[in-house]
Amino acid sequence: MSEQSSYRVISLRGELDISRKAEIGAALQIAGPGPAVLVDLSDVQYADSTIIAEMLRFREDARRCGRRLAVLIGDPRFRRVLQYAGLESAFALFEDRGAALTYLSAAETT
Amino acid sequence: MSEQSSYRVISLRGELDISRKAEIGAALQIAGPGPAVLVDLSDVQYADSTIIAEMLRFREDARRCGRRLAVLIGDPRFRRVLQYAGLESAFALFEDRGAALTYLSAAETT
Amino acid sequence: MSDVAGVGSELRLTRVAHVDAAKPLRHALAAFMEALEIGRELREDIIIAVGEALANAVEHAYDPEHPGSVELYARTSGHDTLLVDVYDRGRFVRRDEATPGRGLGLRIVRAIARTVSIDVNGGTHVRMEFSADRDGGGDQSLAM
Amino acid sequence: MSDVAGVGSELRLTRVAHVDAAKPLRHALAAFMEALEIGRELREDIIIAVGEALANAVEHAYDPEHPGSVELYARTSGHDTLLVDVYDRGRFVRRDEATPGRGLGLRIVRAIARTVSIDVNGGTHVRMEFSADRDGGGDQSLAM
Ligand SMILES: Nc1ncnc2c1ncn2[C@@H]1O[C@H](COP(=O)(O)OP(=O)(O)O)[C@@H](O)[C@H]1O
Ligand SMILES: Nc1ncnc2c1ncn2[C@@H]1O[C@H](COP(=O)(O)OP(=O)(O)O)[C@@H](O)[C@H]1O
Repeated sequence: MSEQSSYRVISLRGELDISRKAEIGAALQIAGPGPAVLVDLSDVQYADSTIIAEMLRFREDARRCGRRLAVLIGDPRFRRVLQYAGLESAFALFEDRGAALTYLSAAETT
Repeated sequence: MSEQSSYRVISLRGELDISRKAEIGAALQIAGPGPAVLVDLSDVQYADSTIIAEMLRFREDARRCGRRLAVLIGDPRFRRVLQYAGLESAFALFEDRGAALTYLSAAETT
Repeated sequence: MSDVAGVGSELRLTRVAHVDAAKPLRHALAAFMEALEIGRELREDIIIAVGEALANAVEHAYDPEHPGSVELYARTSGHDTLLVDVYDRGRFVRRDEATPGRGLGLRIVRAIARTVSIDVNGGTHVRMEFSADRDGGGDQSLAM
Repeated sequence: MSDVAGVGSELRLTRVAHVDAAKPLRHALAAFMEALEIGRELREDIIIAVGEALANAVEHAYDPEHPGSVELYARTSGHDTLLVDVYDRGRFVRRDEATPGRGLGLRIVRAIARTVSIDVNGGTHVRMEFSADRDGGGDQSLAM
Protein backbone atom coordinates (compact mmCIF):
# COMPACT_ATOMS: atom_id res chain seq x y z
CA MET A 1 0.00 0.00 0.00
CA SER A 2 1.53 3.29 -1.06
CA GLU A 3 0.69 6.54 0.72
CA GLN A 4 2.18 8.35 -2.26
CA SER A 5 -0.08 6.87 -4.86
CA SER A 6 -1.67 9.33 -7.23
CA TYR A 7 -5.37 9.78 -7.58
CA ARG A 8 -7.66 12.09 -9.44
CA VAL A 9 -9.96 14.48 -7.58
CA ILE A 10 -13.23 15.82 -8.93
CA SER A 11 -14.67 18.48 -6.65
CA LEU A 12 -18.24 19.66 -6.80
CA ARG A 13 -19.64 22.40 -4.59
CA GLY A 14 -22.88 24.01 -3.51
CA GLU A 15 -26.34 22.78 -4.39
CA LEU A 16 -26.20 20.09 -7.03
CA ASP A 17 -29.58 20.28 -8.63
CA ILE A 18 -31.17 19.83 -12.01
CA SER A 19 -30.01 23.29 -13.15
CA ARG A 20 -26.41 22.03 -12.93
CA LYS A 21 -26.94 18.71 -14.68
CA ALA A 22 -24.88 19.57 -17.78
CA GLU A 23 -21.99 21.01 -15.78
CA ILE A 24 -21.93 18.02 -13.44
CA GLY A 25 -22.25 15.53 -16.27
CA ALA A 26 -19.23 17.18 -17.89
CA ALA A 27 -17.21 17.12 -14.67
CA LEU A 28 -17.93 13.43 -14.08
CA GLN A 29 -16.06 12.11 -17.13
CA ILE A 30 -13.49 9.37 -17.26
CA ALA A 31 -11.33 8.83 -20.34
CA GLY A 32 -9.92 5.34 -19.79
CA PRO A 33 -7.60 3.51 -17.41
CA GLY A 34 -5.75 5.61 -14.85
CA PRO A 35 -5.54 6.37 -11.16
CA ALA A 36 -8.34 5.94 -8.66
CA VAL A 37 -10.88 8.74 -8.40
CA LEU A 38 -12.05 10.78 -5.43
CA VAL A 39 -15.30 12.67 -5.92
CA ASP A 40 -15.12 15.41 -3.32
CA LEU A 41 -18.59 16.48 -2.21
CA SER A 42 -17.42 17.83 1.13
CA ASP A 43 -18.84 21.25 0.30
CA VAL A 44 -22.16 20.04 -1.11
CA GLN A 45 -25.35 20.94 0.77
CA TYR A 46 -27.91 19.43 -1.53
CA ALA A 47 -27.96 16.86 -4.29
CA ASP A 48 -31.06 15.81 -6.17
CA SER A 49 -31.72 12.55 -7.99
CA THR A 50 -30.55 13.97 -11.29
CA ILE A 51 -27.10 14.20 -9.77
CA ILE A 52 -27.32 10.77 -8.17
CA ALA A 53 -28.16 9.38 -11.61
CA GLU A 54 -25.02 11.08 -12.99
CA MET A 55 -23.00 9.60 -10.17
CA LEU A 56 -24.35 6.10 -10.90
CA ARG A 57 -23.44 6.49 -14.55
CA PHE A 58 -19.97 7.69 -13.53
CA ARG A 59 -19.59 4.73 -11.18
CA GLU A 60 -20.21 2.39 -14.14
CA ASP A 61 -17.71 4.30 -16.29
CA ALA A 62 -15.07 4.05 -13.55
CA ARG A 63 -15.75 0.36 -13.04
CA ARG A 64 -15.41 -0.26 -16.77
CA CYS A 65 -12.04 1.50 -16.72
CA GLY A 66 -10.92 -0.46 -13.67
CA ARG A 67 -10.59 2.68 -11.54
CA ARG A 68 -11.62 2.63 -7.93
CA LEU A 69 -14.01 5.37 -6.80
CA ALA A 70 -14.46 6.98 -3.38
CA VAL A 71 -16.90 9.74 -2.48
CA LEU A 72 -16.02 12.23 0.22
CA ILE A 73 -19.04 13.82 1.89
CA GLY A 74 -19.33 16.67 4.36
CA ASP A 75 -23.04 16.71 4.99
CA PRO A 76 -25.14 13.79 6.24
CA ARG A 77 -27.88 14.68 3.75
CA PHE A 78 -26.03 12.99 0.90
CA ARG A 79 -25.98 9.69 2.76
CA ARG A 80 -29.66 10.07 3.63
CA VAL A 81 -30.76 10.80 0.08
CA LEU A 82 -28.95 7.66 -1.09
CA GLN A 83 -30.75 5.68 1.61
CA TYR A 84 -34.11 7.07 0.55
CA ALA A 85 -33.31 6.06 -3.02
CA GLY A 86 -32.41 2.55 -1.85
CA LEU A 87 -28.78 3.10 -2.84
CA GLU A 88 -27.05 3.12 0.54
CA SER A 89 -24.36 0.74 -0.69
CA ALA A 90 -23.91 2.14 -4.17
CA PHE A 91 -20.84 4.23 -3.32
CA ALA A 92 -17.87 4.00 -1.02
CA LEU A 93 -18.72 7.04 1.13
CA PHE A 94 -16.27 8.71 3.50
CA GLU A 95 -16.59 11.63 5.89
CA ASP A 96 -12.84 11.63 6.34
CA ARG A 97 -10.43 12.44 3.53
CA GLY A 98 -7.63 10.33 4.96
CA ALA A 99 -9.88 7.28 5.14
CA ALA A 100 -11.00 7.86 1.54
CA LEU A 101 -7.39 8.07 0.33
CA THR A 102 -6.40 4.96 2.26
CA TYR A 103 -9.28 3.17 0.57
CA LEU A 104 -8.19 4.40 -2.86
CA SER A 105 -4.52 3.51 -2.42
CA ALA A 106 -5.37 0.12 -0.95
CA ALA A 107 -7.19 -0.57 -4.17
CA GLU A 108 -3.99 -0.46 -6.14
CA THR A 109 -2.48 -3.37 -4.30
CA THR A 110 -5.46 -5.65 -4.77
CA MET B 1 -1.72 63.70 13.84
CA SER B 2 -0.41 60.44 15.21
CA GLU B 3 -0.79 57.17 13.32
CA GLN B 4 0.02 55.39 16.57
CA SER B 5 -2.79 56.90 18.59
CA SER B 6 -4.84 54.43 20.59
CA TYR B 7 -8.53 53.95 20.17
CA ARG B 8 -11.13 51.60 21.51
CA VAL B 9 -12.97 49.21 19.22
CA ILE B 10 -16.45 47.86 19.84
CA SER B 11 -17.35 45.17 17.30
CA LEU B 12 -20.88 43.96 16.70
CA ARG B 13 -21.73 41.22 14.25
CA GLY B 14 -24.67 39.59 12.52
CA GLU B 15 -28.24 40.81 12.64
CA LEU B 16 -28.69 43.50 15.25
CA ASP B 17 -32.34 43.29 16.09
CA ILE B 18 -34.61 43.73 19.06
CA SER B 19 -33.69 40.28 20.41
CA ARG B 20 -30.14 41.56 20.97
CA LYS B 21 -31.06 44.88 22.56
CA ALA B 22 -29.70 44.04 26.02
CA GLU B 23 -26.43 42.61 24.69
CA ILE B 24 -25.89 45.60 22.41
CA GLY B 25 -26.83 48.10 25.08
CA ALA B 26 -24.21 46.47 27.32
CA ALA B 27 -21.56 46.55 24.60
CA LEU B 28 -22.16 50.22 23.87
CA GLN B 29 -20.99 51.56 27.23
CA ILE B 30 -18.52 54.32 27.90
CA ALA B 31 -17.07 54.87 31.37
CA GLY B 32 -15.59 58.35 31.13
CA PRO B 33 -12.83 60.23 29.29
CA GLY B 34 -10.48 58.11 27.19
CA PRO B 35 -9.48 57.37 23.63
CA ALA B 36 -11.68 57.76 20.58
CA VAL B 37 -14.09 54.95 19.80
CA LEU B 38 -14.58 52.90 16.66
CA VAL B 39 -17.86 51.00 16.46
CA ASP B 40 -17.10 48.26 13.96
CA LEU B 41 -20.27 47.16 12.15
CA SER B 42 -18.39 45.81 9.13
CA ASP B 43 -19.94 42.37 9.65
CA VAL B 44 -23.48 43.58 10.31
CA GLN B 45 -26.20 42.65 7.81
CA TYR B 46 -29.21 44.13 9.51
CA ALA B 47 -29.86 46.72 12.19
CA ASP B 48 -33.28 47.76 13.36
CA SER B 49 -34.35 51.02 14.99
CA THR B 50 -33.90 49.58 18.48
CA ILE B 51 -30.19 49.39 17.72
CA ILE B 52 -30.10 52.82 16.11
CA ALA B 53 -31.66 54.19 19.29
CA GLU B 54 -28.87 52.52 21.30
CA MET B 55 -26.30 54.02 18.94
CA LEU B 56 -27.82 57.50 19.36
CA ARG B 57 -27.69 57.12 23.14
CA PHE B 58 -24.08 55.95 22.87
CA ARG B 59 -23.21 58.92 20.66
CA GLU B 60 -24.46 61.26 23.42
CA ASP B 61 -22.47 59.36 26.05
CA ALA B 62 -19.31 59.61 23.93
CA ARG B 63 -19.88 63.30 23.27
CA ARG B 64 -20.34 63.95 26.99
CA CYS B 65 -17.02 62.19 27.65
CA GLY B 66 -15.28 64.17 24.91
CA ARG B 67 -14.51 61.01 22.91
CA ARG B 68 -14.76 61.03 19.17
CA LEU B 69 -16.84 58.29 17.57
CA ALA B 70 -16.54 56.69 14.14
CA VAL B 71 -18.71 53.92 12.75
CA LEU B 72 -17.26 51.41 10.30
CA ILE B 73 -19.85 49.81 8.04
CA GLY B 74 -19.59 46.97 5.55
CA ASP B 75 -23.09 46.91 4.17
CA PRO B 76 -24.88 49.82 2.50
CA ARG B 77 -28.09 48.90 4.37
CA PHE B 78 -26.90 50.61 7.53
CA ARG B 79 -26.48 53.91 5.71
CA ARG B 80 -29.90 53.50 4.09
CA VAL B 81 -31.72 52.76 7.33
CA LEU B 82 -30.23 55.92 8.84
CA GLN B 83 -31.41 57.87 5.81
CA TYR B 84 -34.92 56.47 6.14
CA ALA B 85 -34.90 57.49 9.80
CA GLY B 86 -33.81 61.03 8.84
CA LEU B 87 -30.46 60.50 10.57
CA GLU B 88 -28.05 60.48 7.64
CA SER B 89 -25.67 62.87 9.40
CA ALA B 90 -25.98 61.46 12.91
CA PHE B 91 -22.78 59.40 12.71
CA ALA B 92 -19.36 59.64 11.10
CA LEU B 93 -19.74 56.59 8.82
CA PHE B 94 -16.83 54.94 7.03
CA GLU B 95 -16.62 52.01 4.65
CA ASP B 96 -12.84 52.05 5.00
CA ARG B 97 -11.10 51.24 8.27
CA GLY B 98 -8.05 53.37 7.44
CA ALA B 99 -10.24 56.40 6.79
CA ALA B 100 -12.10 55.82 10.06
CA LEU B 101 -8.83 55.65 12.01
CA THR B 102 -7.48 58.75 10.32
CA TYR B 103 -10.67 60.54 11.35
CA LEU B 104 -10.34 59.32 14.94
CA SER B 105 -6.65 60.21 15.30
CA ALA B 106 -7.15 63.60 13.62
CA ALA B 107 -9.61 64.33 16.40
CA GLU B 108 -6.89 64.23 19.01
CA THR B 109 -4.99 67.12 17.46
CA THR B 110 -7.98 69.44 17.35
CA MET C 1 -41.57 40.32 -10.58
CA SER C 2 -42.05 38.03 -13.51
CA ASP C 3 -45.50 37.73 -15.03
CA VAL C 4 -46.19 34.36 -13.56
CA ALA C 5 -44.44 34.94 -10.29
CA GLY C 6 -47.09 37.52 -9.47
CA VAL C 7 -50.03 35.18 -9.68
CA GLY C 8 -51.38 34.42 -6.25
CA SER C 9 -48.06 34.08 -4.44
CA GLU C 10 -48.38 34.51 -0.71
CA LEU C 11 -46.72 33.87 2.60
CA ARG C 12 -48.59 33.65 5.88
CA LEU C 13 -46.87 32.90 9.17
CA THR C 14 -47.95 33.10 12.79
CA ARG C 15 -45.60 33.00 15.76
CA VAL C 16 -45.69 33.67 19.45
CA ALA C 17 -44.51 37.29 19.84
CA HIS C 18 -41.21 36.53 21.54
CA VAL C 19 -38.33 38.83 20.66
CA ASP C 20 -36.60 36.00 18.85
CA ALA C 21 -39.53 35.48 16.47
CA ALA C 22 -38.70 38.54 14.35
CA LYS C 23 -35.56 37.11 12.76
CA PRO C 24 -36.99 33.87 11.30
CA LEU C 25 -40.02 35.81 10.04
CA ARG C 26 -37.71 38.28 8.29
CA HIS C 27 -35.73 35.41 6.79
CA ALA C 28 -38.87 33.65 5.54
CA LEU C 29 -40.05 36.89 3.91
CA ALA C 30 -36.63 37.48 2.36
CA ALA C 31 -36.54 34.02 0.77
CA PHE C 32 -40.15 34.42 -0.39
CA MET C 33 -39.25 37.69 -2.12
CA GLU C 34 -36.14 36.16 -3.65
CA ALA C 35 -38.31 33.40 -5.15
CA LEU C 36 -40.51 36.18 -6.56
CA GLU C 37 -37.42 37.67 -8.22
CA ILE C 38 -37.79 40.98 -6.45
CA GLY C 39 -34.46 42.81 -6.78
CA ARG C 40 -31.97 42.71 -3.95
CA GLU C 41 -32.01 46.34 -2.81
CA LEU C 42 -35.80 46.39 -2.90
CA ARG C 43 -35.91 43.17 -0.87
CA GLU C 44 -33.51 44.60 1.67
CA ASP C 45 -35.59 47.75 2.07
CA ILE C 46 -38.80 45.77 2.45
CA ILE C 47 -37.11 43.64 5.11
CA ILE C 48 -36.02 46.81 6.92
CA ALA C 49 -39.60 48.15 6.94
CA VAL C 50 -41.33 44.90 7.83
CA GLY C 51 -38.61 44.24 10.42
CA GLU C 52 -39.65 47.45 12.19
CA ALA C 53 -43.30 46.41 12.29
CA LEU C 54 -42.32 42.97 13.61
CA ALA C 55 -40.01 44.50 16.22
CA ASN C 56 -42.88 46.70 17.42
CA ALA C 57 -45.21 43.73 17.77
CA VAL C 58 -42.71 41.71 19.79
CA GLU C 59 -41.59 44.73 21.85
CA HIS C 60 -44.74 46.69 22.56
CA ALA C 61 -47.91 44.70 21.98
CA TYR C 62 -47.97 42.34 24.95
CA ASP C 63 -46.98 41.89 28.52
CA PRO C 64 -43.70 39.96 27.97
CA GLU C 65 -44.86 37.35 30.48
CA HIS C 66 -47.96 36.65 28.42
CA PRO C 67 -47.13 37.17 24.78
CA GLY C 68 -49.84 36.61 22.20
CA SER C 69 -49.32 36.06 18.50
CA VAL C 70 -47.65 38.02 15.74
CA GLU C 71 -48.72 37.33 12.20
CA LEU C 72 -47.01 38.12 8.94
CA TYR C 73 -48.97 38.05 5.72
CA ALA C 74 -47.30 38.94 2.43
CA ARG C 75 -48.75 38.60 -1.04
CA THR C 76 -48.30 39.95 -4.48
CA SER C 77 -50.91 42.29 -5.91
CA GLY C 78 -50.79 42.85 -9.65
CA HIS C 79 -47.34 42.66 -11.18
CA ASP C 80 -45.48 45.34 -9.28
CA THR C 81 -46.87 45.47 -5.77
CA LEU C 82 -46.19 43.51 -2.64
CA LEU C 83 -48.65 43.91 0.23
CA VAL C 84 -47.43 43.02 3.69
CA ASP C 85 -49.53 42.97 6.86
CA VAL C 86 -48.14 42.61 10.34
CA TYR C 87 -50.76 41.95 12.99
CA ASP C 88 -50.79 41.41 16.66
CA ARG C 89 -53.71 41.12 19.05
CA GLY C 90 -52.17 43.19 21.80
CA ARG C 91 -52.66 46.78 22.89
CA PHE C 92 -51.28 49.73 20.95
CA VAL C 93 -49.24 51.86 23.34
CA ARG C 94 -49.74 55.60 22.77
CA ARG C 95 -46.60 57.43 23.64
CA ASP C 96 -45.14 60.90 23.52
CA GLU C 97 -43.67 61.11 20.01
CA ALA C 98 -40.97 63.39 21.36
CA THR C 99 -39.20 60.71 23.46
CA PRO C 100 -35.64 60.62 22.09
CA GLY C 101 -34.86 57.48 20.14
CA ARG C 102 -38.55 56.64 19.99
CA GLY C 103 -40.72 56.86 16.92
CA LEU C 104 -37.88 55.85 14.59
CA GLY C 105 -39.50 52.57 13.61
CA LEU C 106 -42.65 53.91 12.02
CA ARG C 107 -40.69 56.75 10.41
CA ILE C 108 -38.52 54.14 8.67
CA VAL C 109 -41.58 52.18 7.59
CA ARG C 110 -43.14 55.32 6.08
CA ALA C 111 -39.92 56.19 4.25
CA ILE C 112 -39.82 52.81 2.51
CA ALA C 113 -43.42 51.76 1.89
CA ARG C 114 -45.53 53.34 -0.83
CA THR C 115 -48.44 53.46 1.59
CA VAL C 116 -48.77 52.51 5.24
CA SER C 117 -51.94 52.18 7.24
CA ILE C 118 -52.20 51.36 10.89
CA ASP C 119 -55.33 50.08 12.54
CA VAL C 120 -55.21 49.79 16.32
CA ASN C 121 -58.56 48.17 17.03
CA GLY C 122 -58.17 44.84 18.81
CA GLY C 123 -54.41 44.84 18.38
CA THR C 124 -52.12 46.58 15.96
CA HIS C 125 -52.46 45.93 12.26
CA VAL C 126 -49.86 47.56 10.06
CA ARG C 127 -50.50 47.27 6.34
CA MET C 128 -47.65 48.19 4.04
CA GLU C 129 -47.74 48.43 0.28
CA PHE C 130 -44.43 48.23 -1.53
CA SER C 131 -43.40 48.79 -5.11
CA ALA C 132 -41.77 45.51 -6.01
CA ASP C 133 -40.75 45.46 -9.63
CA ARG C 134 -39.00 42.33 -10.65
CA ASP C 135 -35.32 41.98 -11.15
CA GLY C 136 -33.61 41.98 -14.50
CA GLY C 137 -34.82 41.02 -17.94
CA GLY C 138 -38.14 40.33 -19.54
CA ASP C 139 -37.86 36.74 -20.74
CA GLN C 140 -39.71 35.16 -17.86
CA SER C 141 -43.23 35.61 -19.13
CA LEU C 142 -45.39 32.56 -19.54
CA ALA C 143 -46.01 31.16 -22.97
CA MET C 144 -49.69 30.45 -22.58
CA MET D 1 -44.28 23.11 15.44
CA SER D 2 -45.37 25.45 18.18
CA ASP D 3 -49.06 25.69 18.94
CA VAL D 4 -49.47 29.06 17.37
CA ALA D 5 -47.07 28.49 14.51
CA GLY D 6 -49.45 25.89 13.18
CA VAL D 7 -52.39 28.20 12.81
CA GLY D 8 -52.99 28.97 9.18
CA SER D 9 -49.38 29.32 8.10
CA GLU D 10 -48.89 28.89 4.39
CA LEU D 11 -46.58 29.56 1.49
CA ARG D 12 -47.71 29.76 -2.10
CA LEU D 13 -45.34 30.53 -4.95
CA THR D 14 -45.62 30.32 -8.71
CA ARG D 15 -42.69 30.46 -11.10
CA VAL D 16 -41.99 29.78 -14.73
CA ALA D 17 -40.73 26.19 -14.86
CA HIS D 18 -37.14 26.98 -15.83
CA VAL D 19 -34.50 24.68 -14.35
CA ASP D 20 -33.21 27.54 -12.24
CA ALA D 21 -36.60 28.03 -10.53
CA ALA D 22 -36.22 24.98 -8.28
CA LYS D 23 -33.50 26.42 -6.07
CA PRO D 24 -35.22 29.64 -4.94
CA LEU D 25 -38.44 27.68 -4.34
CA ARG D 26 -36.53 25.24 -2.15
CA HIS D 27 -34.95 28.11 -0.27
CA ALA D 28 -38.29 29.84 0.30
CA LEU D 29 -39.76 26.60 1.64
CA ALA D 30 -36.74 26.03 3.88
CA ALA D 31 -37.02 29.50 5.44
CA PHE D 32 -40.79 29.06 5.82
CA MET D 33 -40.25 25.80 7.69
CA GLU D 34 -37.56 27.35 9.84
CA ALA D 35 -40.01 30.09 10.85
CA LEU D 36 -42.43 27.30 11.78
CA GLU D 37 -39.74 25.84 14.04
CA ILE D 38 -39.70 22.52 12.26
CA GLY D 39 -36.51 20.72 13.29
CA ARG D 40 -33.46 20.82 11.05
CA GLU D 41 -33.25 17.21 9.91
CA LEU D 42 -36.97 17.13 9.20
CA ARG D 43 -36.67 20.36 7.19
CA GLU D 44 -33.77 18.94 5.23
CA ASP D 45 -35.69 15.77 4.40
CA ILE D 46 -38.77 17.72 3.34
CA ILE D 47 -36.58 19.87 1.10
CA ILE D 48 -35.10 16.72 -0.44
CA ALA D 49 -38.58 15.35 -1.22
CA VAL D 50 -40.10 18.61 -2.46
CA GLY D 51 -36.91 19.27 -4.41
CA GLU D 52 -37.51 16.05 -6.36
CA ALA D 53 -41.06 17.06 -7.23
CA LEU D 54 -39.86 20.51 -8.31
CA ALA D 55 -37.04 19.01 -10.36
CA ASN D 56 -39.56 16.79 -12.16
CA ALA D 57 -41.79 19.75 -12.98
CA VAL D 58 -38.94 21.79 -14.44
CA GLU D 59 -37.38 18.79 -16.22
CA HIS D 60 -40.29 16.80 -17.58
CA ALA D 61 -43.54 18.75 -17.68
CA TYR D 62 -42.98 21.11 -20.59
CA ASP D 63 -41.27 21.58 -23.87
CA PRO D 64 -38.21 23.55 -22.64
CA GLU D 65 -38.83 26.14 -25.35
CA HIS D 66 -42.31 26.83 -23.98
CA PRO D 67 -42.25 26.29 -20.23
CA GLY D 68 -45.45 26.82 -18.30
CA SER D 69 -45.72 27.37 -14.57
CA VAL D 70 -44.66 25.41 -11.54
CA GLU D 71 -46.48 26.08 -8.31
CA LEU D 72 -45.49 25.32 -4.76
CA TYR D 73 -48.09 25.36 -2.02
CA ALA D 74 -47.15 24.47 1.55
CA ARG D 75 -49.30 24.79 4.63
CA THR D 76 -49.58 23.45 8.10
CA SER D 77 -52.41 21.10 8.95
CA GLY D 78 -53.08 20.53 12.61
CA HIS D 79 -50.05 20.77 14.82
CA ASP D 80 -47.78 18.12 13.40
CA THR D 81 -48.42 17.96 9.67
CA LEU D 82 -47.09 19.92 6.73
CA LEU D 83 -48.87 19.50 3.41
CA VAL D 84 -46.97 20.41 0.28
CA ASP D 85 -48.33 20.44 -3.25
CA VAL D 86 -46.24 20.82 -6.36
CA TYR D 87 -48.24 21.45 -9.50
CA ASP D 88 -47.50 22.00 -13.10
CA ARG D 89 -49.85 22.27 -16.04
CA GLY D 90 -47.75 20.24 -18.41
CA ARG D 91 -47.96 16.65 -19.58
CA PHE D 92 -46.99 13.69 -17.39
CA VAL D 93 -44.47 11.60 -19.32
CA ARG D 94 -45.04 7.86 -18.88
CA ARG D 95 -41.74 6.09 -19.06
CA ASP D 96 -40.33 2.61 -18.68
CA GLU D 97 -39.62 2.42 -14.94
CA ALA D 98 -36.67 0.15 -15.72
CA THR D 99 -34.56 2.88 -17.35
CA PRO D 100 -31.37 2.96 -15.25
CA GLY D 101 -31.06 6.09 -13.14
CA ARG D 102 -34.71 6.89 -13.76
CA GLY D 103 -37.48 6.65 -11.21
CA LEU D 104 -35.22 7.68 -8.34
CA GLY D 105 -37.04 10.94 -7.73
CA LEU D 106 -40.45 9.57 -6.83
CA ARG D 107 -38.84 6.75 -4.85
CA ILE D 108 -37.10 9.37 -2.69
CA VAL D 109 -40.36 11.31 -2.28
CA ARG D 110 -42.15 8.15 -1.13
CA ALA D 111 -39.40 7.30 1.34
CA ILE D 112 -39.70 10.69 3.04
CA ALA D 113 -43.35 11.70 2.89
CA ARG D 114 -45.98 10.08 5.11
CA THR D 115 -48.30 9.97 2.13
CA VAL D 116 -47.86 10.91 -1.52
CA SER D 117 -50.55 11.21 -4.13
CA ILE D 118 -50.01 12.04 -7.77
CA ASP D 119 -52.74 13.30 -10.04
CA VAL D 120 -51.82 13.59 -13.71
CA ASN D 121 -54.97 15.19 -15.11
CA GLY D 122 -54.22 18.51 -16.76
CA GLY D 123 -50.64 18.54 -15.55
CA THR D 124 -48.92 16.81 -12.69
CA HIS D 125 -50.04 17.47 -9.15
CA VAL D 126 -47.95 15.86 -6.45
CA ARG D 127 -49.38 16.14 -2.95
CA MET D 128 -47.06 15.23 -0.10
CA GLU D 129 -47.95 14.99 3.56
CA PHE D 130 -45.10 15.21 6.03
CA SER D 131 -44.84 14.66 9.76
CA ALA D 132 -43.47 17.94 10.98
CA ASP D 133 -43.23 18.05 14.72
CA ARG D 134 -41.71 21.18 16.07
CA ASP D 135 -38.23 21.52 17.35
CA GLY D 136 -37.30 21.48 21.01
CA GLY D 137 -39.25 22.47 24.08
CA GLY D 138 -42.86 23.18 24.91
CA ASP D 139 -42.86 26.78 26.12
CA GLN D 140 -44.03 28.35 22.90
CA SER D 141 -47.75 27.85 23.39
CA LEU D 142 -49.98 30.89 23.29
CA ALA D 143 -51.38 32.31 26.46
CA MET D 144 -54.87 33.00 25.20
N1 LIG E 1 -47.47 46.63 17.60
C1 LIG E 1 -47.54 47.61 18.55
N2 LIG E 1 -48.16 47.38 19.73
C2 LIG E 1 -48.19 48.33 20.69
N3 LIG E 1 -47.68 49.57 20.53
C3 LIG E 1 -47.07 49.86 19.37
C4 LIG E 1 -46.96 48.92 18.33
N4 LIG E 1 -46.30 49.48 17.30
C5 LIG E 1 -46.00 50.72 17.69
N5 LIG E 1 -46.46 50.98 18.94
C6 LIG E 1 -46.36 52.24 19.70
O1 LIG E 1 -45.95 53.25 18.81
C7 LIG E 1 -44.72 53.82 19.24
C8 LIG E 1 -43.90 54.25 18.05
O2 LIG E 1 -43.42 53.10 17.36
P1 LIG E 1 -42.13 53.21 16.49
O3 LIG E 1 -42.25 54.38 15.59
O4 LIG E 1 -41.90 51.93 15.82
O5 LIG E 1 -40.95 53.55 17.49
P2 LIG E 1 -40.31 52.74 18.69
O6 LIG E 1 -40.67 51.29 18.56
O7 LIG E 1 -38.87 53.00 18.53
O8 LIG E 1 -40.87 53.38 19.89
C9 LIG E 1 -44.08 52.79 20.10
O9 LIG E 1 -43.17 53.34 21.02
C10 LIG E 1 -45.30 52.17 20.79
O10 LIG E 1 -45.71 52.97 21.85
N1 LIG F 1 -44.01 16.81 -13.32
C1 LIG F 1 -43.87 15.84 -14.25
N2 LIG F 1 -44.22 16.08 -15.53
C2 LIG F 1 -44.07 15.11 -16.47
N3 LIG F 1 -43.59 13.88 -16.23
C3 LIG F 1 -43.22 13.60 -14.96
C4 LIG F 1 -43.34 14.54 -13.91
N4 LIG F 1 -42.91 13.96 -12.77
C5 LIG F 1 -42.52 12.72 -13.09
N5 LIG F 1 -42.71 12.48 -14.42
C6 LIG F 1 -42.43 11.23 -15.12
O1 LIG F 1 -42.23 10.21 -14.16
C7 LIG F 1 -40.92 9.65 -14.33
C8 LIG F 1 -40.36 9.23 -13.01
O2 LIG F 1 -40.05 10.38 -12.24
P1 LIG F 1 -38.97 10.29 -11.10
O3 LIG F 1 -39.27 9.12 -10.25
O4 LIG F 1 -38.90 11.57 -10.40
O5 LIG F 1 -37.60 9.98 -11.82
P2 LIG F 1 -36.73 10.78 -12.87
O6 LIG F 1 -37.13 12.23 -12.84
O7 LIG F 1 -35.34 10.53 -12.42
O8 LIG F 1 -37.01 10.13 -14.19
C9 LIG F 1 -40.11 10.71 -15.04
O9 LIG F 1 -39.04 10.17 -15.75
C10 LIG F 1 -41.17 11.31 -15.95
O10 LIG F 1 -41.36 10.51 -17.10
